[in-house]
Amino acid sequence: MTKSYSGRNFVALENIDLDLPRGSFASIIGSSGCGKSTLLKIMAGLTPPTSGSVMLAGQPVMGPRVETGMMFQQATLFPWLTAIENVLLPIGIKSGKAAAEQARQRALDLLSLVGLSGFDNAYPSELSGGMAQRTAMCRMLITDPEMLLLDEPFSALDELTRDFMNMELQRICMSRQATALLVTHSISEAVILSDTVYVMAARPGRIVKRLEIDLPRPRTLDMMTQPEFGAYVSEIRNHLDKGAFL
Amino acid sequence: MTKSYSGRNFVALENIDLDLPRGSFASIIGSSGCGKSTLLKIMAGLTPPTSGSVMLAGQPVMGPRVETGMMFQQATLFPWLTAIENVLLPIGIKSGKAAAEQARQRALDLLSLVGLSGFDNAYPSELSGGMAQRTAMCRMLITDPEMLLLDEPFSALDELTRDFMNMELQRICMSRQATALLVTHSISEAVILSDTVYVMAARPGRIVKRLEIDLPRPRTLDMMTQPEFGAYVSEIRNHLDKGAFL
Amino acid sequence: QELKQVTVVLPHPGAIGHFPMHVARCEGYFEKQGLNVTVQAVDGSGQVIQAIAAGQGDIGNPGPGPLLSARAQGVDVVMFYNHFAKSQFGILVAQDAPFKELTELKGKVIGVGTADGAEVSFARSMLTAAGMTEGTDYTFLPVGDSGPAAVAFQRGDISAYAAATADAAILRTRGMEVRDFTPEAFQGFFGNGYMATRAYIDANPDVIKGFGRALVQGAIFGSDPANREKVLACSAKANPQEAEDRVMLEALFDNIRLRVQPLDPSKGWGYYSPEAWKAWEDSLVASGGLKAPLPDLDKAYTSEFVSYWNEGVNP
Amino acid sequence: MTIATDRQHEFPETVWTQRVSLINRLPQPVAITLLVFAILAIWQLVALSGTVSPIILPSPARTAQDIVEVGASLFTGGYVFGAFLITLQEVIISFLMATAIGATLGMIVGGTAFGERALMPVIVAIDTMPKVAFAPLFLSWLGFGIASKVALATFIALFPIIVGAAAGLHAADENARMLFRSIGATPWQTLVRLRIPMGLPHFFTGLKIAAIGVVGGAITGELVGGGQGFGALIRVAASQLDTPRVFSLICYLSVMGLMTFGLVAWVQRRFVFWHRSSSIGNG
Amino acid sequence: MTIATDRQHEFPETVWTQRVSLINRLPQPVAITLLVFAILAIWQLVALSGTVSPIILPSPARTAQDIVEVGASLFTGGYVFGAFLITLQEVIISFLMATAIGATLGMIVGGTAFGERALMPVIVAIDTMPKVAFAPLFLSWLGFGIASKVALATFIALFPIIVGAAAGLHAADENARMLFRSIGATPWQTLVRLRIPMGLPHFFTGLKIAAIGVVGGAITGELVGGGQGFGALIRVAASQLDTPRVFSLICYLSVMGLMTFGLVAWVQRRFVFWHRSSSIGNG
Ligand SMILES: Nc1ncnc2c1ncn2[C@@H]1O[C@H](COP(=O)(O)OP(=O)(O)OP(=O)(O)O)[C@@H](O)[C@H]1O
Ligand SMILES: Nc1ncnc2c1ncn2[C@@H]1O[C@H](COP(=O)(O)OP(=O)(O)OP(=O)(O)O)[C@@H](O)[C@H]1O
Ligand SMILES: [Mg+2]
Ligand SMILES: [Mg+2]
Repeated sequence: MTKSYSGRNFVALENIDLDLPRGSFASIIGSSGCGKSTLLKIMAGLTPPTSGSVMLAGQPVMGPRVETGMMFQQATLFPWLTAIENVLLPIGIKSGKAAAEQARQRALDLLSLVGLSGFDNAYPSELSGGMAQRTAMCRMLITDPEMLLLDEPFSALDELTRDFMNMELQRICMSRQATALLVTHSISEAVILSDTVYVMAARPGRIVKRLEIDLPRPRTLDMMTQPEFGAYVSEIRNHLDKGAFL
Repeated sequence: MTKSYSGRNFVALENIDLDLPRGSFASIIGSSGCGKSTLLKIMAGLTPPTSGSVMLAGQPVMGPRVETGMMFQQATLFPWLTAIENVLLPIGIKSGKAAAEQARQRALDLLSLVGLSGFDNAYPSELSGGMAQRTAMCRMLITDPEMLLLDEPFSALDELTRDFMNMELQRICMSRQATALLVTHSISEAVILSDTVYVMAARPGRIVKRLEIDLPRPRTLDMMTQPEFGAYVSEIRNHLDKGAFL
Repeated sequence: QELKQVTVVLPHPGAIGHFPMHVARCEGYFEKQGLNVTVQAVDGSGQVIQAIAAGQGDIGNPGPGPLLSARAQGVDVVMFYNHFAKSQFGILVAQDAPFKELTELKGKVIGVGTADGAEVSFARSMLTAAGMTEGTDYTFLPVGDSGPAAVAFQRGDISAYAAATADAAILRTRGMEVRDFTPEAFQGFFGNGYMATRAYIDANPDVIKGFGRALVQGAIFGSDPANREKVLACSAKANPQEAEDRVMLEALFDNIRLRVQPLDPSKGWGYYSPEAWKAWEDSLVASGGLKAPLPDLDKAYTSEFVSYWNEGVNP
Repeated sequence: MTIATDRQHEFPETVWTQRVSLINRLPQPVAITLLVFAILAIWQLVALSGTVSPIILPSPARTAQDIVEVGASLFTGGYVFGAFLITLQEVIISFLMATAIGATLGMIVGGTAFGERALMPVIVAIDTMPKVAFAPLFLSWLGFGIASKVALATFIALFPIIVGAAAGLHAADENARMLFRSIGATPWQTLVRLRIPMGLPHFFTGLKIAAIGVVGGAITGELVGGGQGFGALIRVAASQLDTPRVFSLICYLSVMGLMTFGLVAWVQRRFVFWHRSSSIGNG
Repeated sequence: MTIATDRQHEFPETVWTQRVSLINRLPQPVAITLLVFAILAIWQLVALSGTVSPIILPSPARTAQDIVEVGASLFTGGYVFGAFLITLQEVIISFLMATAIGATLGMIVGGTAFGERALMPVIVAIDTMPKVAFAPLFLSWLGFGIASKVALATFIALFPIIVGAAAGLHAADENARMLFRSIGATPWQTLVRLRIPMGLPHFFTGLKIAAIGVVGGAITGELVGGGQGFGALIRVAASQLDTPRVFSLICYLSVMGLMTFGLVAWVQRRFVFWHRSSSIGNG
């Protein structure tokens, strides 16, 4: 699959080929600007690839699909909706107002899960950067998507919150047999969460390394201190593209 | 100094008291939503404190000051300007068009320093999240501010780029004797860069720990493997607010 | 000899309605009097008077009603040449309508241009003279110009239309058969005439003299059927668009030619009779167009130049 | 550099945020009154200078006197009151109709390629036409009652609403659109729940212009198509060169316009509360 | 799930992005032509039905014939050409003046508390007044030349521009304002380099409405204030109940309006290229 942006004549993505078995967790890691967000948007069916195709459950993806939940790099909350209304938006869109009303309690639970209880009636302008990001996370989770596409979902969170959220994400994916694809800049986050880590390089955006993480499920934070974990981390670090600066 | 947001009746910041000697580098670390961005905005003179005052060089800060450069949590690039025009904006504002034209080469140098050579004529809509963030960084640096206020400046960058940018930031601050205050979620970033690390806790936002980092300058990335470094990191981690989730 | 500039302000851009003046322009009568006349058109008599009062024009051509209103407000403007010496107004009914007498309009709705136009006072006077009172015996419905009036006829909203006689010609030419229903006795309700401020008249008596004389010459020239083509050509020169529809132009001309004829030819062209002015004032006061009779009605008009104008040009 | 809890040096917020010029600190009623007085003073000066005839521009004093007279008739239920009611009724109905039709057409124009590329040029072409020319058409279809005036006023007020609504539908940015697509929103839902709320500031710009246009439209309708409202009163006064009356009637019309405009502005403040204070995706 | 470089299954972009309805895929000229034909067909039907007298609504055929006649005079430099030039001149001058004055007033209204709280209500009050009532004033000050028509047309077109400009100045969000404050921008610089560019989409909404208003304004000026332009031609034709001529003159006016509108839309596309495609701070 290839993607180029007309106008700026360079190839954003070239010959990307990746494969996500149902229920698996994959991560993409790569330098800034290498095309991760573009790849995610293509997989979500939000942008057409210039050539090639995306297959989901044997069907080509020709547009957004309901089973897919996507979390964008920007929180993209709507200023006229409170936090909880933002979270309930996808339910309202998919199943109407009554369903959204019924899901209210679930939304409140999700908000308190991410540490935002008490902020359900705050407007986006009253939320901090990390709080907005967590709200966007709840908005994606509320529909129980089978397939999660996450674009740097925890970039604005502190380490502890992030660790906690990582574990929650794993729990959610495992309990629902959901497939997940995570874009992250944190190598340890990628390793602790994933079955497979893809390392991308830039210009043109391409996959330079595919690494299977053979750690038992469920993963725990303690595993980070294990030597295998360190080995994976340094292997990935070695494959990361240093060209841009050094 | 205290800050409360009317409307939502809680205290965002309470009794904050911090002291930045000229030429020093301080970091603030704290859980998401604890009030770091609010504090930075107050220090930049962009929002008035509810009570108390900010003194800079013996003078109370009553509004934005030219010597202060601030980098916001959001990139806030202007869509009608290309990357380089965005970078040159502060020069144009302060010293007019001609000065901006003269600073063009410096802007190009800064852009290539952050790995964006070739993107100077790209519009913000054509930049990735991390690229936008780096452009915003260049925009702050172009005016050689004496005082840098940085709100999670590297959150969208991969580890390697981030490490590189950290070292560049240190070099810039040292060569200019600039004072810097960095908000970050990366404990190791805080330790490697700072003379002092402040740990904040939430509700109300307050400083719970002030830690001097006694590592020699200039810092190098190798220092991260030293035992003192690890000790600082774990000390800070211990002071981080776990209340929100656990 | 340098020509004296005179700006004439008309209430409507049409040319044929002022054919004596246009004839005088294209036959060079004004030049002979030492005048160079330019014509401007505004929207209605009120604006004509406003333009004259503002000094944007020298001579205007409003209706008598607005002129008296202006005088009531202390603006010293004077009508000096009776252009439409015969009534411009009439009551029109459909050609095939059964009405023969005014009294047959009892219980009917009569369309008027505006709630207060000159034709309203005129129609009211006629109907009052026929022994009918507004409200009980008939009602007025303001319908606007002749276009909406045609609509109102077709919709059956009105049975008669009080309007300028030119409207009858226009409606007829456009295939809407109407007939004029106005008793002869009301022809004395003269229409628009030439006016200027008292100050202008006093300062420029020669202009008034020359202007009126050229008008009389133009009017006489125009009343001669032999000059018909020339008159129409003069009018077309002043407003080519109006003349594009030849049938319409002729119909209008035939109507207007009659209206500019003096009611009493022995008094000369342009003459104002005090009785006719009194009748106008009474009618305006009765209709509310004037709050009270004017203390100096005789200052609203003058016939002082009539004899000079008509000297030696007798038909 | 120090940041200290320094209670001796409390700076009141007004001093802090910005030095507000004196004129900006005047309370609204005072500022308006001052401005209106300034205008009245200039007006009086012009009127006194004698350069303008009183049948063109009456003095403020003379106008004020007439305003009292008209007010007397208005508030005691005289004929002015009747005319006022008729015009008010026309204004309200026309505004509601223009809003409904304009929003619909605006959505077609802003929301579909067909609307934007084919309908819009046609709407622009129609709107350029002097609407007064359509008055006879409305009269012949709708008669001489208020319906024909409402039609004309609606017609006149329509265009700003269409343009505002259409522009508003383009206000949503790419990220927000993508988000809606990703949650499987139908084009209709994207319209109703993203593009319309996002476009409200633009829509209200159009509505505000229309709120004024509709008053002018109703008056125009009465001027050209007969009728019993304020337009007829103005026309009578104008033809009698009763300029003070024209001006005083116009003053009352202004009040009507101010009220519709104020209403729209108030609704906007309530419904577009987030505008200016924040934008999408900011924490 | 697979993502593969699967050259057999290339999906052309049009199929992919969205299923576009047939009507949306018509090329613009075809779509406009179809729409215009539909309107003409309805018009012809109404005209044939006999419910409306030809004095009120001429048939399209009759109008077309007149359009040809008028066109002949227009393109051979006849009196229609002269009138066209005059009106065009008025439209251009008025539009430029309205833009300049409207932008200035809009900035005062949107940019200062005084403007917003005191000036705006006064402007609204003035704008509610039937502008035709001011025609005699302009006439008495500026005479019968084009100046008085330009004044009226400018006056009429002013308000949408003011509202658009004022609304635009509120479009910049808090983050962008803070950034400007942090780089030490003066209020003036913030205005020129942030609030104005941010407000351009709103400003253009106002300009588009004004581009149309100015044509109507010039015609109104000619109708009420004399003059030699299209307005006078329309008035003569209307008074002769020469409705086909009225309609054909109006059609030419439409072309003028379409041109000014199109020009504004073109300028907008060039200068506000970022609108819709992106918003502040998005990567
Ligand atoms: N404009 C505002 N109105 C009301 N409350 C606000 C406003 N801005 C921020 N807050 C509140 O103030 C608190 C601190 O916000 P702030 O943005 O300073 O957090 P932060 O420490 O920067 O968090 P993060 O790491 O997530 O960016 C939050 O609880 C937030 O809800
Ligand atoms: N709309 C667009 N038009 C043109 N080029 C674009 C567009 N969007 C992205 N690009 C380019 O495509 C490349 C990949 O962008 P993308 O956003 O996918 O990067 P990324 O890997 O997500 O980076 P980051 O980690 O910084 O978010 C970049 O070089 C960017 O400049
Ligand atoms: Mg990205
Ligand atoms: Mg923050």
